Formats: sequence, structure tokens, C-alpha cells
Amino acid sequence: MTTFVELLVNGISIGAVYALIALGFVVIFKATEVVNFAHASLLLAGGYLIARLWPLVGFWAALLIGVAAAALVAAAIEFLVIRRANVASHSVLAIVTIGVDIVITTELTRQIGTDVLAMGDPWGSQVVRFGGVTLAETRIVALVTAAALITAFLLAFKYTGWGVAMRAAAEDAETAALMGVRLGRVSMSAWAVAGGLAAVAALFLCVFPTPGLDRSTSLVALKAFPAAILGGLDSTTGALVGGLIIGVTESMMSGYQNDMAFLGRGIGDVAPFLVMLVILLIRPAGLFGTKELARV
Amino acid sequence: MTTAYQPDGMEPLEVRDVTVRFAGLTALDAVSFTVAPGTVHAVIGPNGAGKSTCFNVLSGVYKATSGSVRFGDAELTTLRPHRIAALGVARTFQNIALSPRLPVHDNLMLGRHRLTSSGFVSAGLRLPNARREQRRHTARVAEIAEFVGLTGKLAFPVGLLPYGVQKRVELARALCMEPRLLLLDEPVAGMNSGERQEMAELILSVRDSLGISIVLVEHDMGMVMRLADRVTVLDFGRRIADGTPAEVQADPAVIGAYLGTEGT
Amino acid sequence: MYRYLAWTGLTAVLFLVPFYLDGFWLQTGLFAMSAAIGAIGINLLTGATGQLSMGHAFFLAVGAYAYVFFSAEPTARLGGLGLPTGLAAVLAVVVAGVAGGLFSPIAGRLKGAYLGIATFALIFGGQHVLFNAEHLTGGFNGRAVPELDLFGFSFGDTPELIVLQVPFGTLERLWFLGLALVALSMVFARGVLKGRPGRAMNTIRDHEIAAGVMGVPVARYRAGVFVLSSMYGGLAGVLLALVFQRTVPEYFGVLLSLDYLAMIVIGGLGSVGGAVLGALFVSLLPQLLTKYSDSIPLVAAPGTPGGVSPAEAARILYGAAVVTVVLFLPGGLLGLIRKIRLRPPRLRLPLSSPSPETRSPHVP
Amino acid sequence: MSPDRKAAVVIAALALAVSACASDKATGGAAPATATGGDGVKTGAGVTETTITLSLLTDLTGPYASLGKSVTQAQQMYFEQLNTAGGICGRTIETVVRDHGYDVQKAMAAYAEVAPRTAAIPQFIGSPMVTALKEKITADKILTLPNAWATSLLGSDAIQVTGTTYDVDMINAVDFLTKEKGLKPGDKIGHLYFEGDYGESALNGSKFASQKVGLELVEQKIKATDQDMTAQATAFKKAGVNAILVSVGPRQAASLVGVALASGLDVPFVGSNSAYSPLLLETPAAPALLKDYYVATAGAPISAPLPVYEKLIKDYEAKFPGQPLDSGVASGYTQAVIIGDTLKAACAAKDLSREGIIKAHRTQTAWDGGFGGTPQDFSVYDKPASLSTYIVKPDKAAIGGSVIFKEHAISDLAKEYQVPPPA
Amino acid sequence: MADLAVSDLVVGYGPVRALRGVSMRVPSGSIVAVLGANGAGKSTLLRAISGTLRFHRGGCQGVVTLGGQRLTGLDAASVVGRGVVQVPEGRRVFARMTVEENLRAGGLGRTRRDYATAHDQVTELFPVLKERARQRAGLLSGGEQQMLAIGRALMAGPTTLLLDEPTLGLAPLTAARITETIKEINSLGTSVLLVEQNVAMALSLASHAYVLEVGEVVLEGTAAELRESDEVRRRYLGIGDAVEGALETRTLSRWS
Repeated sequence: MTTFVELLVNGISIGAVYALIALGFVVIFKATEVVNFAHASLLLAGGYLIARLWPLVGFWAALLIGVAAAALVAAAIEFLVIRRANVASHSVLAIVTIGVDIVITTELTRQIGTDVLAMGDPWGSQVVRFGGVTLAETRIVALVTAAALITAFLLAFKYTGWGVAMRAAAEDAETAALMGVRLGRVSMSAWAVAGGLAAVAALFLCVFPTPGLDRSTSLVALKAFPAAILGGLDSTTGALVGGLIIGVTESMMSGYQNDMAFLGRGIGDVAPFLVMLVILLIRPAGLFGTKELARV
Repeated sequence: MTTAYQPDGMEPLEVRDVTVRFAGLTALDAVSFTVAPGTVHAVIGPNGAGKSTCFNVLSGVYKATSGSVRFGDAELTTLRPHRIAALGVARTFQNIALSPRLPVHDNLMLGRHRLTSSGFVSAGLRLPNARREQRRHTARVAEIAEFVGLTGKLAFPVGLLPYGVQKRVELARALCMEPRLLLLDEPVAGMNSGERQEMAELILSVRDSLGISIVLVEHDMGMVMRLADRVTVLDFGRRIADGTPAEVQADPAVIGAYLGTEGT
Repeated sequence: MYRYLAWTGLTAVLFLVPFYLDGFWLQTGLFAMSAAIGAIGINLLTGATGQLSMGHAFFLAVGAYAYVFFSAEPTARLGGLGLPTGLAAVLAVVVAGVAGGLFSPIAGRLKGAYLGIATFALIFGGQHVLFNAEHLTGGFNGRAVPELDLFGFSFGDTPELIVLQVPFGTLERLWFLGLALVALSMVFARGVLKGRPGRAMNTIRDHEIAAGVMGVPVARYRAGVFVLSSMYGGLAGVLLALVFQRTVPEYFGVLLSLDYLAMIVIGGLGSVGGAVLGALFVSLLPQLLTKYSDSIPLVAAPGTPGGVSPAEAARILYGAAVVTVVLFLPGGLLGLIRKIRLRPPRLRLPLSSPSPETRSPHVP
Repeated sequence: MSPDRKAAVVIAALALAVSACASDKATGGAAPATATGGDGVKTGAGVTETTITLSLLTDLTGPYASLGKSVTQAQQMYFEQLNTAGGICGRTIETVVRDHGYDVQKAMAAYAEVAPRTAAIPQFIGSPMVTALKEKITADKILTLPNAWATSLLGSDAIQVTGTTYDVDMINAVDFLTKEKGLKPGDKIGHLYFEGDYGESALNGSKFASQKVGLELVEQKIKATDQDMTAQATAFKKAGVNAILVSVGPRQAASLVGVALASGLDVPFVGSNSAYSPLLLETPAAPALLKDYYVATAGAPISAPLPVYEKLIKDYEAKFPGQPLDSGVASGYTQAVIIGDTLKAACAAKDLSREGIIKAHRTQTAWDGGFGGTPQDFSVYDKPASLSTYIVKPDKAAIGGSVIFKEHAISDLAKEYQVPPPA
Repeated sequence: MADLAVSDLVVGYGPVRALRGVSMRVPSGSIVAVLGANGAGKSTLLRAISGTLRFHRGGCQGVVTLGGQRLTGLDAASVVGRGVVQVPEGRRVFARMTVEENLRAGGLGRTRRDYATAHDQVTELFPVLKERARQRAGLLSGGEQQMLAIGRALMAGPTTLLLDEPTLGLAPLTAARITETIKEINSLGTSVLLVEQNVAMALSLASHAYVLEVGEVVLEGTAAELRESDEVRRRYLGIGDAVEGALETRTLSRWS
């Protein structure tokens, strides 16, 4: 039972981090209808800067700069590439983000070289115990931060002018423009927010129990894809639920892999994708996604 | 050929109590009408009255929430679009739905899809039957293109042609399906009076030479009065009138709803 | 006439390659040929039908492993059927198609990003199976690939074969097989694209609803193209296995799938020639950069400090190529070549239907 | 294409093909020719009158980039020193480096490119790559030293796995745990391992040892892309293991040890030689690694008091200031010295052909080179060259981040162990 | 005075011409109607004024000015900033947002004080919007949605309001109510450019009207003149429309 609770709590906390990534992914999709495969490189960019800067300026300042820089990179992608790509096919836009991702990730991994970069976070390897359940402090911070950021995001989405403009643009871009919403700013800010969220996620993916950031970190962002899809690409709620489902599935499948040895070991990595397939079979637009219905 | 083609399939289209709801909005509310074989039947009404929804139900693009559409022996509401097409129901789109980069000929050949059978293997290997089929249908496509007045434009990519011509390509593509029932969604929208005239002639020619039923959604009242044998008037998803053009024109409900209350 | 000469010259050069170039070039060329076949397949799916797939590598894996399994003699550790190798190759392609068909409940119903990410599952699930079904796949280290033997002619190093004083080993022999397969793949795909299926596919891409209304069974067609594209992937996998002489699961990962998408975008979406050009570009670039890293500025030979390594340079270049093509060369390399050859410019229109009111995708 | 066009194509092709007689390839034979130079030394591919070409097939951009970089730099440094000292048989050593990024296809392409001009391969990273090329390497008779220690690499006379294999290390590790860490029959032992050759080789060893000792083995398999070992640590804790073997990458090892310790799973850990990197001591994982983590490795750590290492450290720090002196430097250097010694032996036998190099290599039955450990026997190639393993412990102060904890020894268990026959 | 003027406007979507040399004028404070059938180019005209042609991949030549200043070339948001605000055809309220949020979306560019003033005005004009403030806009009735769409546009504080078929699909009573409101808005000083198919309603409101056909202005005049025009009666009511010569029919053989 303790094991179960431990795995569950751990899954939720890592799921919350996935949710941060998936949320950014969904926000970009809502604002610009682009499936952003460059999300992994945003994550890496933010994490890299935090890791490189904290010895110079201290952790908190480095975190701020890292988040800001990832936001800036994301906004630049929107401004320099997405806005200028005059193609209506979403598949092509998705592929162009793959190109962007390759360029940025290759350059960053070149910079990272062979290092394992510590994030300089203040939590270290402390753990907290509740009854028999132990949980890393970083995970609690991750959970709290993710919850706070997601709440803040949803509140901003609901109540601020920016949020109203975002939602209006997502629902009907042309009408939003007719109401004076500056679509360029809206989509750029959506990318920036997503970049910032990815940088925060990068921090939590690279602190204890992982030893630090290295060239393989961006691969983790791949797990946010099934999270975003199974929730529904255009649903913020979906990103949250999807992130949690992926986190918990992964944690459970890894933790109980001995009891499921018949599936082959190492099923923990595959399980999120299988869960995604099953959900898509039943609901082709994800759990909370809007079903498309074309007008003719 | 998978579908038996019956050129003189004189079958009525019966629409009975069709209701369509989207997320709380009732787009069609128990609409009924019958299209007699070999006639031109117009469905009119103000924008947003449910005409397009009606067409989308007839062609299987939308599912009716309730009600039935019978074409001959077939119940259309349960069928998917390609099954309805296989029964010989063809339609055009109000907003042109052609492949802009393909030449006119290829767009028309798509209309032959249901009448042809070559699949991946025979097309890929260019088997003799695929080539024979291609030849035979190319000839018919040329015939239809001539009928519609597109000869000489067959090799042009559709996207480069003027709007009025694209509309005719739409009609030609529907004719290429050798339809038994033709649904025309605002065939003259955006045309000048010359083009309108020409299109009206085309539509009558189709009815007269093929003897098929034509359902027409149209705004241009003049056009409707000239072409239609019978008119159904929709407003707010409800049928408010049904009759000959003259009857409908005189119906106060129609004048009130469709034309606005005059002289306020 | 100009065209004719160009084709003649190209064919002659291609026939001559094995007589002059060494193993490295032949191997590189054969990888490019395998990539070309795979790219044609995914261009049918993504380019011509508008279905995004990120799982193409999976079908290459299926083709490669199925060939090995069917053709290998069983041993205590590894299963095999020991079928004639030619038959095994054909069956491998069929099995890849069946694998695509099994995915049809997904492939037929989903589109766009949803399909793209769903096909990721094929890669991860597929690699999981490749690693774990050791009896079939040899696990992590993969399996040795039996040499192809067609009608008594062996595509291996033995028996020794000398043509015009040039020794013909595995690579030289496979070179001609590869050329033939690429040519056949191109011809077949052209036929499909120009014929009835191609029109239906293009209409599904341009206007799905119109396709349905015109009598095209959209879901079935989507699934069908997916199967066809899988079979192309399978054939590419078989050729790859023959060149590799070993199949290894690691290779068939996400990166390979992304490479294929890059190929068709760089080469030109929706056309056979574009797929081949893109495949050549993406598979030759890193090899050329490595080979000539000494003489290219800014690129450092591997192992020397400073500069960008050839592998990195190649990745950055090809990532940049994808972006550049989308931003500045809407027709891809093929479009560029057409322009250079001063042919009447093909129509450049947005990929979507131009009708304005179809943009809003949501329920009214 | 019309028939006459076809004909034209065929004619053109044939006409040009006939001129292929002028091609370099028109040698008429497949095997690289051997020749005897003016100095009476027999030479083959990769060896000219003035040079000997060695190829380093490494990973500089993939998951093992940090290993690849260290190994490559150490080896290049050694061969430069060798050249300064006069080279081999009056010939200078030339190194060709090819980066395959841990991608089998790229490795094959790189091999195909360099093989025709290569005399030997002192570094080949990645067991999947070497396995994939095993038959070709054997047929080409190029002496190859893989930087991988899986048992599947044994069995080819052209391929020399140096030191022990992973399974032997793990057997010696279990022996160490029973003798010094109080592990006893009936206890449970965990093993975290990578999917693939490395992990599975190691698992063979732990299976053998735990069965012999009477331990219950708890397996956890992961992929190289997994980063966070919380679930695995939780599973080990749930199973109640008394010690854990670790055959994964350094990152995963650090994560596991960190989580386990933090969550109160206070047991000894022993890692394979690839499961540790001194870089980790710069990360928050350091305290956990310093506590009760050991590494079983055939090669002595670079901090061992050996003259050859002292020189290596001095030279390497001078040439590559600030670069980590990790196990890759030590193992790469060792392998370079092995190749150097082999070439010297081949030179003495006046045969620098590929066969000559392999023959010279295989005559060394007790190679030591001053690197510590038991002498290695290169005359057999179906078993590991050595069975003795050091137990090494991370140490922040030490050069290379680790010190010898227990001197090298061959456990009785390891002596009993039969290496599984190569597939 | 800030007159809205359109001169020689040519608009194309790719090779398709939608407007060919349209010129018209909306004097400050007036109501001007544009009449025409579906596809005549009415919506295109409004798009060209509002700067939303790019959403439809259209391009234009010619000039639109407001009080002498060019609007052509500005993006949609800047046109709104100049005080020209459009109520789109089919209302297009943000269905998934509440009524209040819809109003907010209309007044995003304004200061807090201006916003409050505008909000008071709009809720005074349409009290129902206050009652339904927290309801999702998609659940409103058609008439209420139209009020919301107009209210939302008014939140931006327009000097010129562009109305695209405001009574479309509305019941006569509701349509009449909307008509009254338009009058009221106009009486407060806002110019109105009204695009309508409902000729009677449009001509009752407007002082001046233009008739578009296939992208060209074919008729123009005061409302009174057009009301009496046979041409308008024929075109829109189908009355007195004799068949223009016998329709020529061709034959297509049946296919077997």
C-alpha cells in the first residue's frame, strides 16, 4: 500500500511537470494552430541557461533569466518562422517546427557537450516523509509550483485582458481581429508563455532525483506529446489531465514492472503511448478536445 | 462497375420530419418536403434558415438528429457520404470545393470515382483495364465538359480560373457522377447576369436531357421563379411554405419572413 | 531532346557508379536508395493525402525484420522460416502492409497532429517489441541478414563475380537491385498519383468533405494509403537490411521518422521526384560533410577541438533546410529545379482550398 | 521512354562501362594486396612506407559523447607521443576519427569509409555497432578494440575485448558484497540494468552469482532515455533488497542512489564500469554517491599509484587543461598502449600486414603495460582477457574522481563462471 | 469630419476578382446601406475596410480613407483603433465565452474609464446583456446574440460602425428591435455602413444606398429613389421578372 501511494504521489508530481510542458504545447496550438515539435528545444534552452547562469548570478536570478530567455526564444520562433511560413497545411507547419527543433537542439547539445550540469537548486536531495511514504522535496516543490503556475495561468486565461484576447483569438481569430485584438501579439505571447513554462519544467526535470541537465534532457519532452494529445490538443484542462495520466501511468508501470514482466521489461516508457492510443480509439479528438465539424 | 446505373430511375426524394441539433441549437426543425422525379425543386429562405444544413443532411455530411430521408428505396440518414454518392446523389458546394492545383480534367475525373474501379494496384501498375477505363471515362468527361462549356479549359489548374468558371466546374464534376439526384447549393451566387442566364440554361438542360431531379438552394429569387417547379421555404429551420413558385410568392408568411416587412 | 539527353546521361552515370566508386560510396548510395523508396511512401501519405505520420521508421523495421525472419534458418536461439529469400522479401513487404492495416482503425479516423502523434506510439511500441521479442528479433544486437538470392543469382560476396575486371561484391550487386527497386517504386507511385486513387487522395487533402460527397470512402482511403505507404516503408526496410547485412532496433527510432518528414518537405511535398530528391539530400549530406570535413570551412574533422563537427553541421544544415524550404521554396527542391529549368511556372497556391468561408472549423 | 531511347540509354551505359577498365577498382581481386617494403617489413592495407593509419570509431555527438571524447583525446595523445619517439618501424601513426553518434548506420558507413585504409582500430565505441560489424571486421582482419565489454563481442580473433566483461565484474561485485558488506544467502539483491547488451551481459553475471550464493535477484530494466529512477527505487524498496547492482549510465546510477538514500533505502550499491562519471560529483547527487557506492572495474582508476598513470595525468593535463580525467582517459590510453605494443611486436616480426598485426597481438599472453590488475591474456578470444576486478569508490579529492577501495582480485565465483558461448 | 470614403477598390482572392473598382462614401453621422445578393461582394467590401482580407488570402488595390487618413494597409486592430468597427455577418459571438467576456473582448484596447462608460452605455442600450452577463454567449437566442455582437463592437467606441446583415435570420419583431437600436446608435453620432439583403429594412434606415452586383456598383442613390426603382423590386422580390428571352437548352446524352 505504501508503495502504491508512493508511486501514485510520485507519478502525480512528475505528471504535474509533464502538464506544464503539455500546457505550453496546447496554448501554442490554441493561439496559432501549430503543433510545436520545437517544444523540446525550448525546454532545453531554458534549462541550459539556468544551469550555466546560476554559478554566476545565483539560482533565483538564473531561473528568472532562464525562463525569460526561453520565452524570448519561443517568441522569436513565432516571429521569424511561424508568422512568415505562408502555408495553410498544419502538417507542414508541424514539420517546420521539427526543423527549428533540430537546429536549436543540435546547437545546444553542442554547447552542453559532454557535461552534466547541475541546476544549483536550493532543495538538493532532501526528502519528506509522511507515514511510510517518502517523497523528494524537489518533487513537492515541483508539484506546488506546477499547481501554482497552472492555477495562475488558468486565472490569467479567465480573467485578464490577455486571457480574454487569447480565448477570443483561439475561438475566432478574424472576429477577434475585428474587435481590435492584435493577433500577432497574442500568438507571440502564447509562444512566450509556453517557452517560459517549458523552462520551469526543465528545471524540475533536471533536479534531484535526476543528476542534472545533459544532452539527453530534451528527450523527456517527448512524453508531453501523448499528454497533450490524449487530453485534446485544444484543451487546457486536457493538458492537465493528460500530464497526470502520463505521469501516473509511467510511475505505476515502472514500479510494478516485476509484476508485469510478461509485457516485457521497460514497459514504463511505452505505456503512456499505449494509453494514448486507447483513448484516441474511443475519442479521436482526445478526452476534452473539440470535435471538428467543417462548414460547407 | 459496382453500382448499377439506372438512367431512368424515376424515384422521388422524400424528406420527413428531419431535425438537426448542434449543441443546443436547432438548425432544422421537423422539416418535410418531397421532390417529385424529374423536377427542379428549390429550397429557399433567408441566410441561416437551415438550407445548407438541409443539403448537408441530404448528402450525408451531417447526421440528422431525427427524421428520415428516403431516396427511392434507400434511407439516406443512416448512410455515410460516399454511400449516398454511390446511390447517384451528387452535389455542388456553395463555396467552391475543388482541388485548386489539379487541372480541370482531374477534378472532373474525381466525379467518375464512383463509376470507376481501378485501385492502387491497377493504377500503380498501369494495368490494361485501368488504362481502358481511364480512356473511356476521359471521353465522357470531355463530353460533359463540352456540355458545360469547359472545352479548352480541361488542362488548366482550377485555381487559375475565374470564379464563374469554377462554379461551372463544380456543376460539371457533379454531372460526372452521372447523378440521379442533383443537389445544387447556390449555383449562381457571385455571378453576373450573363453567367446567371447561362447557368440557368445549363440547369434546365440537365433536367431535360437527363430527366433527373434537381434540388436547388438559391437566393436569387428571379432564378428560383424561373427554374423551379416547386419551392420549399425555410425560416429558422422550419418549413414555412411549400408550393409552386407563384403560390409561394404570394404567401404572406414568406413575404414577411423572407423579404422583410415592406414599407416600415 | 534536352530532357532525353539528361535522362540518358543520368542513367549511364548511375550504371557506371559501381565500376568506379568504392564501398563507401556504394553503401551511401544504397542507403539513399532505400531512403528514396521510403520517402516516396511517406510522400504518398503525408504529401499527397495530407496525413501526417511520424511512425514511418516502424514500417521500415517491420520490413527489415520480417525479411530476416522469413529468410533465416531457425537456430536454437533465433526463430526463422528459412524461406527462399526472394519470397521472404515479398512477404516482408506484405507484412509491413498488414502492420499498416492493423493500424487502420487509427489511421482511418485520425488526421493532422492527432495522427502524427498517435503514430509516435508505433515507434515506441515497435522498439519495445524489437528489444523484447528476442526470439524473433535477436533483441538489442539484432540479427544477421541472409543474403538475397534471386533465381540462383546471389547478392552476396560469393561466388566471386568479376565484371569488366571489376570485382562485384555485395554492394556492387545490390546497387543494380537498388536502382531497379527505386525505378519500380517511382513508376508505381506515379501511376497511383496520376490515376484514380491519386485524385481521390489529393481531394481528401484539399477538401475532405468534397471527397466523401463525390463517392470517395474517405476513411477507407486513408487507411488504404496508410497501408500502401507502409509497404513502401517495408520495401525500404528490406533493402536497408540487405545493405546493412544486420538489423538493429536502435536505428528504427523517432529520428529516422523525422528524417523522412524532412526529406519530403525539402524535396517537395506530394510528388515522387520530390521524395527522391529529398531522400538524396538528407541521406547524402552528413556523409559528404564527414568525408570532406577537412576541406570545408567551419566544419572540424571529428576528434579535433573547436569548430562544428560534421555530424552536427549536417543536422543544423538539414534543420535549416527544412525551415528555409518552407519559408522560401514552397515547392521544395523539385520546385526549385523546375524553376531553374525555366519551365512554365507551376501554379503556386496555398495548400488549402481558397474558398474563404471554410476556415472556421468549429461547430456553428 | 520509347524503344529507341531505351536502346540509346543502354548503349551509352555500356560504352561508358567498358571504359571502366581504367577504373582504380579494376584490380581483379577482392583482398587487399600485401606487399613487402624496402625495409623488409611486410605491409598491408593501412600501412605505407611512411605511415600506419589507425581509425578511431567513436561517439562524439551521441549518448556516449563524454566517454568518446576522453578516449579519443587520450589515444591521440598517446599516438602523438609514439610518433615523437620515432613511430613504429620508422613509420608515423596517423589517426582517422569518425563520429557515429551511437547510430549503427552511421557506424557502418564510417567503417566502410575508413576500413580500406585502416591497419587497426584502437577504439570502437558501442557494442551494437561492433556487433553489427563483427562479421565484416573478422573478414577484413582488422584488429579492433571495442570500448564495450559485453560477452557477445567475444569470439572473433580480430576483436579484442580488453580486461573483463561486464558479467565478470558483476560476479566479482557480488563476491565483494558478500565478503565485505554482509550480504548473505537468502538475502535479496537488486539489479538495475539497461536494455541491451551491456545490461544483459551484466545481468548474466548477477544471475549466475546470485544463484551460486543463494540470493534472490530483483531485476529492474530501464531504457537509456529514462532519467528519473524514483519508481525503480520504490520498487527495490518494496522488494526489500539488501544491496543493489547498477548496470546503467552514470545519470541513472546517480538518480537511483540519490533517491534510494533519500527515501531510506540505505544499502550498498556496486556499479559496472560504465555506471559512474566524476562529473556527477559536481551535481547534487554527490553526497549519495560518496556514501555507499562502488564501481567494479577491470582497469585501475587513474588515481592509482602507478607510474604510467602519473605520466598520463601530467601529459593529459598539460595538453587538455581543465578536461576531466575520467575512466575514459584511462581505458582509452590503455587500449592505445595495447595497440602500440602490438604494433611494436608486429614490427619486430617484420609483418605489419593486418594478419601480421593480429598474429603479433595474439602472441601476447600476459600483457601488463604497467596498468595494474592481473596481466591480460590476448591469446584466447572466446573468453575475457582477465577475470580480476578492482572495487573503486568515488572520491571528490582524487584525480579522476575515484580511488581504489579494494585491490584487484579474482573471486572464486568468477573462476567457476563459464562465459556463455557467443551467439 | 471623419467621412469614410472608398475609392476605386479592387479586391481579388488569388485569381478571383471579388470587387472591381468600387467607390462609395459614408458621410459622418449618416447611415449608408449597401445592397446586393449573396456573392455580390458586400462582405468583401467590409473586409477590405476592416483590414481582414488577409484572413481570406485576398489582396486589394484602391484606397479606403477615414477623414482623409488612409485605412488601407493597416492591420485590423489598427483600423479598430481609428474608430471603424465591424459587426461581422452571422454575429460570430465568442460562443464559449460569457456575455461579459465578449463585451470585454470588444473593449480591450480602452482605458478603464472609457471602458466603464462604454459598458454603461451598452447595457443601457441592451439591458438583456446585463441580465445574461454570466451566461455563455453560445446559449443566447439569435436576437440576443445580435445584440451582443453590436454591443461588443460598441465597446470599442466606434465613430463608424460597419454592420454586416444585422437582421439576418432574425424574427420580424427582433429585427425591428435591432433596426430601432441602429437608429438610436446613429442618433448618438456614430456613422453606420449597413450591408443588407433585407432591402425594405435597409432602405427604411439609410439615407443613401449602393447596390452591388458581382463586385460592381450597379445602382446608387438616395433611399427614396431606390425604393421606387423597378430594378430593385425586380431584383430582390423577383416581381415582374419576365424570362429574358427563351432559355436556350443544350442536350447531354445519357451515359451507359
